Amino acid sequence: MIYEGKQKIWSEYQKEIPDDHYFYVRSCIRQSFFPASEATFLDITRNVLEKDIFETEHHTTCGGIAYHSDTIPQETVMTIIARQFALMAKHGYENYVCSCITSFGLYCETMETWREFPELEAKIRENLWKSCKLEFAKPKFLVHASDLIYKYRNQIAAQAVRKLVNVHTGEPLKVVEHIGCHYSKMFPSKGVGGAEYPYVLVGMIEAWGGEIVDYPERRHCCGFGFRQYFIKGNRGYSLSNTHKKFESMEPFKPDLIITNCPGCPYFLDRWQYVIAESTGKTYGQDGHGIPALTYEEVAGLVMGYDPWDLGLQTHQVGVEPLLDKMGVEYDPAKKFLGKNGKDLGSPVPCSCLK
Amino acid sequence: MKNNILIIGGGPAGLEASAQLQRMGYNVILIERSPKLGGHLAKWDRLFPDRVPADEVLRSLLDATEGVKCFTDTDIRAINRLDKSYNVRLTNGITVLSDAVLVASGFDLFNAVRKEEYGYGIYNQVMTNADLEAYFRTGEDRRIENPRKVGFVHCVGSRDEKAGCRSCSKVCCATAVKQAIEMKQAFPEAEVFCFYMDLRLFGRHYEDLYLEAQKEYGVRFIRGRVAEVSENFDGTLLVKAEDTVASKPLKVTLDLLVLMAGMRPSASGKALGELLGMNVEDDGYFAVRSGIAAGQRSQQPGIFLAGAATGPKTLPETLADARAAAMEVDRYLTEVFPDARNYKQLVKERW
Amino acid sequence: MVDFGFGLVPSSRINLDLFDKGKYEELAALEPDVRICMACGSCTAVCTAGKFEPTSLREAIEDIKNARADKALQMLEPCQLCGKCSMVCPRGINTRHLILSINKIYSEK
Amino acid sequence: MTPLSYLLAAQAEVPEVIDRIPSGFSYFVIPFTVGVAFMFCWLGVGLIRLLADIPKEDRIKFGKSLFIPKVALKNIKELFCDCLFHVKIWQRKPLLGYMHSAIAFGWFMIIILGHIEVALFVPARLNVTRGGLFYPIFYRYFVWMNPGHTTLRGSFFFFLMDFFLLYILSGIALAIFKRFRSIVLGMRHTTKPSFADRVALYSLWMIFPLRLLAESFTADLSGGSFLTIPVNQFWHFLFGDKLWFMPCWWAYSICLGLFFAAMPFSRYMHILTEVLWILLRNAGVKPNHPRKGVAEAEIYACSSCGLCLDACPMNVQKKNLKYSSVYFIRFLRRHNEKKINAIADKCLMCDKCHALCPVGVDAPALRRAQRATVNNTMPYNYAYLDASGSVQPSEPGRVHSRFAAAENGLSPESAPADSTQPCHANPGVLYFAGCMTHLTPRIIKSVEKVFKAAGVEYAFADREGGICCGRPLMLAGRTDAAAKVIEANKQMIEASGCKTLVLSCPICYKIFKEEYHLEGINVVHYTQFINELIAAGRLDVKKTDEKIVYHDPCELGRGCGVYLEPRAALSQVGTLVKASKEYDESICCGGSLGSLTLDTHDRAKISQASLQALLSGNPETIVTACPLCLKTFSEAVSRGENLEQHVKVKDFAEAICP
Repeated sequence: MIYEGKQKIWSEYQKEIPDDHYFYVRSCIRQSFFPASEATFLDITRNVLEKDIFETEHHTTCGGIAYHSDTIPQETVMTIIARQFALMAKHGYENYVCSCITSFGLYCETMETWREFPELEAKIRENLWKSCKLEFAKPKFLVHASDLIYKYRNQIAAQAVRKLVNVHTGEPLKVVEHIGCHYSKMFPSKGVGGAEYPYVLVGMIEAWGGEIVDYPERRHCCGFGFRQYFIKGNRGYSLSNTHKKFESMEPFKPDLIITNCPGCPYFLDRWQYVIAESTGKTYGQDGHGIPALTYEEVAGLVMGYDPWDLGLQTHQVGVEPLLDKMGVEYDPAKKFLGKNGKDLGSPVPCSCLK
Repeated sequence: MKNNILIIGGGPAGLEASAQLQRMGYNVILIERSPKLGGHLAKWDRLFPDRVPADEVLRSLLDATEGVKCFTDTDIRAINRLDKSYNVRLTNGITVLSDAVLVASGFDLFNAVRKEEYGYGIYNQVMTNADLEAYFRTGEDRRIENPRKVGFVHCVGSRDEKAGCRSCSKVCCATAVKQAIEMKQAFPEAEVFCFYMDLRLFGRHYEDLYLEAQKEYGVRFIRGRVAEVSENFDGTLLVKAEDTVASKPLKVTLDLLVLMAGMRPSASGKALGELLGMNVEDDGYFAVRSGIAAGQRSQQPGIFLAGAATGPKTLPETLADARAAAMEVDRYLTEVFPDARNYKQLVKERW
Repeated sequence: MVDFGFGLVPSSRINLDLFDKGKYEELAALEPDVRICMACGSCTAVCTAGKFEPTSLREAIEDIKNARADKALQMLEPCQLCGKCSMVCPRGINTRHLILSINKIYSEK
Repeated sequence: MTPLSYLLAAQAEVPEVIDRIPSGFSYFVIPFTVGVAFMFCWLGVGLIRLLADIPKEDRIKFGKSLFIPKVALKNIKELFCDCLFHVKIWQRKPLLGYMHSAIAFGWFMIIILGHIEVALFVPARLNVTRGGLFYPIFYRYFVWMNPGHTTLRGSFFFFLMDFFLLYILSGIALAIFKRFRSIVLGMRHTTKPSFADRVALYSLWMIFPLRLLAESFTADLSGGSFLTIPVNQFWHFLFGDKLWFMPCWWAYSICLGLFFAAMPFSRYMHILTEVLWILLRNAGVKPNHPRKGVAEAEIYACSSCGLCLDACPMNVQKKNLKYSSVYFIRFLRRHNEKKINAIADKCLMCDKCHALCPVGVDAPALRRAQRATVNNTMPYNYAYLDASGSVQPSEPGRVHSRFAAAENGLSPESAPADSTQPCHANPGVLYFAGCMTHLTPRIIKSVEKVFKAAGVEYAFADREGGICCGRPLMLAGRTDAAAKVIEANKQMIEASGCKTLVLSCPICYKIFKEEYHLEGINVVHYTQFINELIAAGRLDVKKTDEKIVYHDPCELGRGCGVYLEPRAALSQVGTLVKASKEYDESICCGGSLGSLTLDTHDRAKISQASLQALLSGNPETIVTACPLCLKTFSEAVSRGENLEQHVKVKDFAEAICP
C-alpha cells in the first residue's frame, strides 16, 4: 500500500463542510439501535465544541427504507424530503446535516434528480404546498453527521483524554473503517475522499491515533441490503455478505470496526453472533469477536465518556476487551443499568461468542 | 525559394514528416518540448506484432532526419498568422516565419491513477504498460520479482465514458497480447491472464500474435473488465471481474497487475491548439478538414496534422499519416501558397 | 448450533485460485488445442446433443479454465461425438479428441 | 581330371538311393533342429494360449468351421493364394508379388519335394524318431545316389529341386535388391527392421545360397541337376578331387537354425501365424481386444511388409509414417502402451491399409478395439434419448420435434412432380440426412430436388436435426455409448414403417448397414438409390461433356464396397475421367472422423494429396458422395492457389440434378 497515492486521491475529493449552524435530522433506526450515538453527537457538537446544531421534533423519516424496498412512489419520497428541507428553511438554516446514510444518499439522489429534471422539482414544489403549505427550499450545504465529526476531528483530538492506542503495548489500535454504501458510492464527489478510498472515517482514526487497516473486501456492503435482510428467504445472502467481509479482514487482526451508517454497525455486530452460532467461527481475539462501533461512540471513547453512557452495552460483541486495551475505566456492574440507575435486565450469556 | 515549415512534436509522426519534407527540399524546423526526440517510441522496448526493438525503428527515423533543424526543450510561446504565413515565437527566443505548420503533438498515456478501483499508485503490485516496457528495457522494477500470476487489464482509460474516454485506443489489445507473451518469455512458469472486453486485433499479424499467446504461451483470455482490485494481507492482489463468457463473477489472486493505459489527447497539444485556434472534437482530438478525404488538414489553412494528434493510431498508421501529411504540405506549398493574387480563392476551393 | 432458518449461501463466484494447473497442463499435453479456443460458440450452436440437453464444448473448456472441471464433465456427458463441432470450429480445434481427453484427465479419481 | 573319383561302381543289387550314413545323424543338424524345435514349441504354446483367450463360443465356432466344406474350401484357396502365391501382392505390384511367391512357394515346394523324395526313397526316415525332423531337409547330405540306377524318376526330382532353388534364389536376389532400392519394386516406403528382423532377414538371405553351396558340394555324391551339377564341377575344377563339404552343411544348418530361432521375435513369424489367422478369419471369429485372443493371431500374421506404409494417406508427411498400421502392430506385439495409444488415435480409419494388406490384417478394427480399451468406459448420459419416445417429454415440443416425421408415421413431403405421369410408387422411403449433411445443406437441397424430379414420395427423418448414427462413437471406441444411440435411431426408423431407408452420408450408411439389423428395410446409400432411379427411367438426366472425377469416400467404397453405382449414374450426366488413385486405392480426403488426434495442418496436407490424385485427369468437377469429403474438398480447393477457378467440387446429387 502506497500511502502517498491515497493522499493524492483524498486531496481530489474534498467537499466543502461549513463550520457551524446546522439543521440536524435523526435516523429512524439509529434512534432505536444505538440511541446514545445521536445523543453523543449532539453533546459533542453543542456542548463540547459549542456549535449551533438545531433539531426539531417535527421532522419525519426520509422514506428511504420504504424507497429502497420498493414500497413507496418516488414522488411521495421526494415530497417528504422537500418537507424536511422546508422545515430547515423555516427555522432559518441552510446547512442540513443528517444522521443517517440512507437519508444522506437519498437526499443527494433527490437533489441530483431535481437538477436533471427541473419539471419534477416543480411538481414536488407544488405537492409540498398542497400537502403541507410549506415553501419549497433546498439546503445550501448537505452533509452527513460523520462529515461534521470529520471536520471537527482535530478539535476532538485536542480535547481527547486518550488515543486509539493499546495502552499495554503502546501500539496504535488496528481499525477497520466501514462506510455506508450510500455515503459516496452513488456520488463519489459528495463524500470526503470519494468512493474508492473514502477518507471520512480514516481521517478520524488518523487524528485519534489509530492505525487504519485496508482489507480486500473493504468496499463490500455490510450485508443489510434492505430486501436482503428484510425478507427472510434472502437473509442468507445478507449473512454471507458479512461473512465474506470478516473472512477478508481476519488476517489483518483488527481491534475495532468503525462505521458511519445506521445499519452497518448493527449487521457487522449482530451477524458475528449468528455466524458464531451457526458455524462456530468467531473473529477477533480469543473468541471475543470484533467490536463494531459508530464514529460517535469512538469519539466519545477518546473524549473520555463513560462507555455505558455511550450505549456500548447495546452491542452484541462485548466491548470490554477493547476498553481494556484502550485503558478505559468502566464499572461492569453498571453495564446494564439505565440512565436512571434501574436494572435494564441483561441478556442471556452467549457461549459461542464471548 | 525554400519554404519554411514548422513541425511541432518530435515523436514518430514529426520525425517522419520532417524527413519526408526535408527530402522534398523544404526548410524544416522541428521543435520538441521534451529534452529527447522520439516521443513514446523512445520509452518503449519492443513493438507489436513482430516484437522488433523500438530503438531500431527510432534510429532509422532519426537517421532519416539528417539536416532538419531541430530544437528540443522548446515550446511555442506565441503564434500569429500573417497574410499567408505564421510568425512563431519559440520559448528559446527564436522566431520562425513559417509557411506551413504541421502539428504532430501526439498523445498522452491515460493517467491510470484515475481508475481508482485499480489502485495504481496505491497498491504496490499494480503497474502500467509503460512501466512494464521500462522494465523490459532496464530489467529493473521493484514490483517484478519472479511473479507467478500476472494479469493484464485491457481498456484502462479506453471505452470508458466515466473516465472521459469513450473511444478505443486501438493499440492496447495488441500491446497487451505482446506484453503477455514477453512476460511468459521472461517468466515461463507464470500464469498470465488478459482481461478484455473485446479483443480488437484488427491488423495484419495481430491475430497470429493472439493465437501464439494462446497456443505457445498458454495465456488465458478472460472476457470481462476488471472491476475491483484490492490488496491482500500478503501484498498480493485480489482481482475481481466477471467472466462474461461464463456469466459468472470471478476472482483471482495475482502477484502483478498491468494496466493497459490507453491514449488520450496530448495535454500540451491541447494548449498548443488553443494558441493556434484549432478546433478539437468531443473526444479531445483535433478536428480535421474531412475525416476521410482530408485527414491531415486542420480546419485552419496552412496548419496540418499528423499522427495521434488526430486520434489513436498504431505506429505504422502514424508513419503513413506523416507521409501523407508531407504530401499535403507539399501540394499546398506548390499549388496554393505561391499564388499571392488568388490565394484566398484557392484556399476556399482546395483547403 | 442454532438454526435461524437461514444460513451462509455458497458463492457462485469463479475462484481462479482453485485452478489445478498441473491437471490442465496434462490435458494440454494430450490435446494442445484446448488452449486456442476463442469462445466463438460455433460448437455449441451446431451440437447434436445440445438440442436435447445443455451441451457445450465452449462452456466445458471455460469451466475447466475456471476451476470447475466437475461442471465440464457434466456438460459433456450428453455428447455423441458426432464431430459437427470439429467441422465448424474456425480454429480447427480437434474437438472430439479434446472431449475424450477432458474425460480422460478429469474423470480420473 | 576325374571329378567323380569316389563314385562307386554301379551296383545293380543296391537300391537306387543309399542311406549313406547308417545312423541317419550328423552333428551339423543340431543348430537347425534346435532352432526349429524352439520355434514349434513357441508356436504351440502360443496357440494354446490364444485358444484359451478366445471366448468359448468362438472356440467352438472355430473348431466347427474347419469341418464345414464351404469354409474348408475357402481356407484351402486362401492359404494357397495368400500364403504361397501372394496373389494380392501380385495384383498390385507384380515384381513384389514375384519376390514373395518365389520365396514362399519355392520354399514350400522344396520342403514338400524333400519329403516326397524321402517318402519315395528312404521312407523309414520320415519317422520322427529316426530323424524325421531334419532328414528331409538335409536329404542330399544323407543319401548316396547309386550311379548305376540313375533313372528318370530321380532326375525329375533333381530337376524340380534345382528349379525351385533357382526360383527362390531369384526371389532372394530381388529381396536383397529391394532392401536397398525398394522403389523399383513399387514400394515408396519400407519398414525399419528390428534386431530380430535383421537376424532373421540376414539368415534368410543366407539360407538358400548356402543350400546351393552345400548341395552343389555333394551333387556328385547325392545327385543334382542343371544348377547343382555345373556348380559342383566348378568346385572340382577349383579345388580338385576332394571336396570338403562339411562347412557348407554346417553353415546351412546354422542359418536355418538362426532363422527359426529368431522367427518368433521377427516379422517372419507371419509365415506360420498367417495360416492360423486365415482359419480364424474364415471361421468368422472377430477380435474384441486389440491384443488378446484372435487379435494375437492377427497381429502376428502381419508380415511387416510395409505395403500399408504406401497405402496410408498420412504418408504425405514423413513424420506421420510412424503412425502406419505396421508400426501399430509392431508396438502391439511389444506391449508399448503409450505408443500404441498414440498410434491408435492418429489413424483416419480410411481402411486402405486393410484393403491393401496381403494378409488381410484389419488394423483399423484393432485400432478401434484399442480405442475402446481407453474410451469405452468414459461416462456418458443419454437419458434424453429415452425421454424422447415413450416417456413423457419434460418440455413438449422440443423433444418431440426430433423425429417429427417418424413419430407421425410417414407423411409424404413431396407430391409427385407431375400428377399426369404414372406414379411409380416407391412407398415408404425414409430419408435420413445425418449430422454432417446438415452442415452441407446443398446436399439436402439436391437430394430433395432429385426426389421431387423422380416423383419419390418420402419422409424426412431428421429435417429438424436428429441424433447421431453412432458411427463416430464406434470409431472412437465408445461401443457401449454407440449402442444406445443405435437403439434410439433404430426405434425411430422401425416406428416410421418405412421400407427403404436412404442415407446421404456414408458414415451413417456403413453403421446402418452393419450394426442396425433393420429387418425388412432396405438400407441404401443415395448413390445407389439415385442410380436405380435413373436405370428405371424415373429420373431424367442430361448428358453433358463436363469432365467429372469421382472420389470414393472411404466409408462408402472400402467401407461398404459401393464403387460402381455412383460411377454408373455419373456417366449419365458427364464424362468420367480417371483419378490416379481410385476405387479401393482412393485417398482419404483428410476430413475423416476416424482420426482423433490428427491436426488441421496435417489433415490439409492429406487433402492436398487426395486432390492431386483426383486432378490427374484434368477434370472440371470433383464429385463426391459424402458430406465430409464435400466440405473438406471445398475448403481445400478454396485454399489452393487459383484452384477454385479451375475445379468445382460438387455433391453427387448436385451433379445428377444441377
